[in-house]
Amino acid sequence: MTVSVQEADFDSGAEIAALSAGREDVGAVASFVGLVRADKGAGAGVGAGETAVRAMTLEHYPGMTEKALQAIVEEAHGRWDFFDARVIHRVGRLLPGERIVFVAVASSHRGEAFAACEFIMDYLKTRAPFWKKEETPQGGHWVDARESDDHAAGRWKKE
Amino acid sequence: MTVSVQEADFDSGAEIAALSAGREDVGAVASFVGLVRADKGAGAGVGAGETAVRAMTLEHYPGMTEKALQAIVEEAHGRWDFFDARVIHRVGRLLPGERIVFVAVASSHRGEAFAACEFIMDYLKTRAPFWKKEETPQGGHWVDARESDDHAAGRWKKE
Amino acid sequence: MNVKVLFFANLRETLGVASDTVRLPPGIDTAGALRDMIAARGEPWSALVTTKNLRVAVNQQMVGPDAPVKAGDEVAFFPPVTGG
Amino acid sequence: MNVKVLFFANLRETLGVASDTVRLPPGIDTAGALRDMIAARGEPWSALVTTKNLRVAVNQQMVGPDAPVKAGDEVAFFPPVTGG
Repeated sequence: MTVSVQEADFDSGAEIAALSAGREDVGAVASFVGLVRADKGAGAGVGAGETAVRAMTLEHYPGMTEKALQAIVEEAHGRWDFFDARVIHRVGRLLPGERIVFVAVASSHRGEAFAACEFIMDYLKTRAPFWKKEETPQGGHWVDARESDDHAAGRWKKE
Repeated sequence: MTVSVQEADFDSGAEIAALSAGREDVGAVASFVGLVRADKGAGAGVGAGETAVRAMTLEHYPGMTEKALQAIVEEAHGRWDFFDARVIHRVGRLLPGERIVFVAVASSHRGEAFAACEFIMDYLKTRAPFWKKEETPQGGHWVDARESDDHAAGRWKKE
Repeated sequence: MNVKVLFFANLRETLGVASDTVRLPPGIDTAGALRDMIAARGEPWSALVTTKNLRVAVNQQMVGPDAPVKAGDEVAFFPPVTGG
Repeated sequence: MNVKVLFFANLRETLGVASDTVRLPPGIDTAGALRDMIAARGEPWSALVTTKNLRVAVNQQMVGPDAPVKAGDEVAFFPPVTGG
């Protein structure tokens, strides 16, 4: 259950392999890589896809970020039976096509691995203190939180 | 939309990276790696987890396998908006801890990537002509299809 | 008037053959009828009707027992799949 | 009797400071009361009440405006998060 907040890029294949290295009980590793999209721009009054993103800077709340990510992983672990999970989130300035975030979950069966991986991503989007500032030809602007992210996290709420 | 059936191992990180290489519109790559579990043995009269699997041999139906995998990917593509998908399934003799299957889906947003990736895995389990024979201390036996796999595939049925 | 018949996994082992060429007599025009005809040869071929949840593919497409079968087709019988 | 107050993202830019040390007067004992007290300084601090969906964390835990705040706490105000 390791979380990292770092400027450096990561190696998805090495991270996935590490979750089952030396083990014979892992049957499933579900993982996710999030990347910077050039067409993501949606500043005030500009429709999605209309603004080309030239770069993005990720700010975070050092100290709280790591705690929040660890809490999200622990919450997932309380809901699903899995062996191990890995979360990496980059900060600093990133260009379109660059990796931002990595989440992977290793378990016996695929159902738990997929569910926990998607849960961690959904909660990370709404609970981990990261903020994105996009650079576009029109200038820099902070990315607004997406209602669909709140919706995605909300669907995991227990009745 | 490439599918491969091969004896050789694969490089998960390289496959994931290839799905977004040179692109600036991919925001999400969801992927899955399935591995041989040593505790998977469940021969006739033997409870799950009681039999240690020493190796596994994957048989398939050459020709039909590739068509079935391609059809599953196309069906996923008809349901969700994604850019590209990659499926690799190994055949032949594999040891515990070795990779068996890889599925990855690249899209703009994570919801589509996760759903299509899990759909492809669920359908692959019930529709692609692969059969596993396990070697245990008690001898070799063919793995029975799991009811939970039928159930997992069934939940994608449209009303 | 022949069809190529394939067997996989434990069915292949039980029958002792991976493939066979079968002459289609008049009236045998579905996958189910072909299966019953081969099973009627007796042991070990009766495994075709005693195997639980036997699957059939005609020309590499999974089909039901009512699917039509004609000369030149490739018909495969196998147990439920267990890949992934 | 002090709390450390942090600001992030566009709120930090609007205020022109990333952190501040604030003396807690008697009666100011919740995150919401602290926010209102700082906002009452006038421009640009009023952004603390005009920013849509402002979030607050006390000692690095996201909380609601009724959460207690006491001397020695670290209180952070920020807009909705947009990571991942």
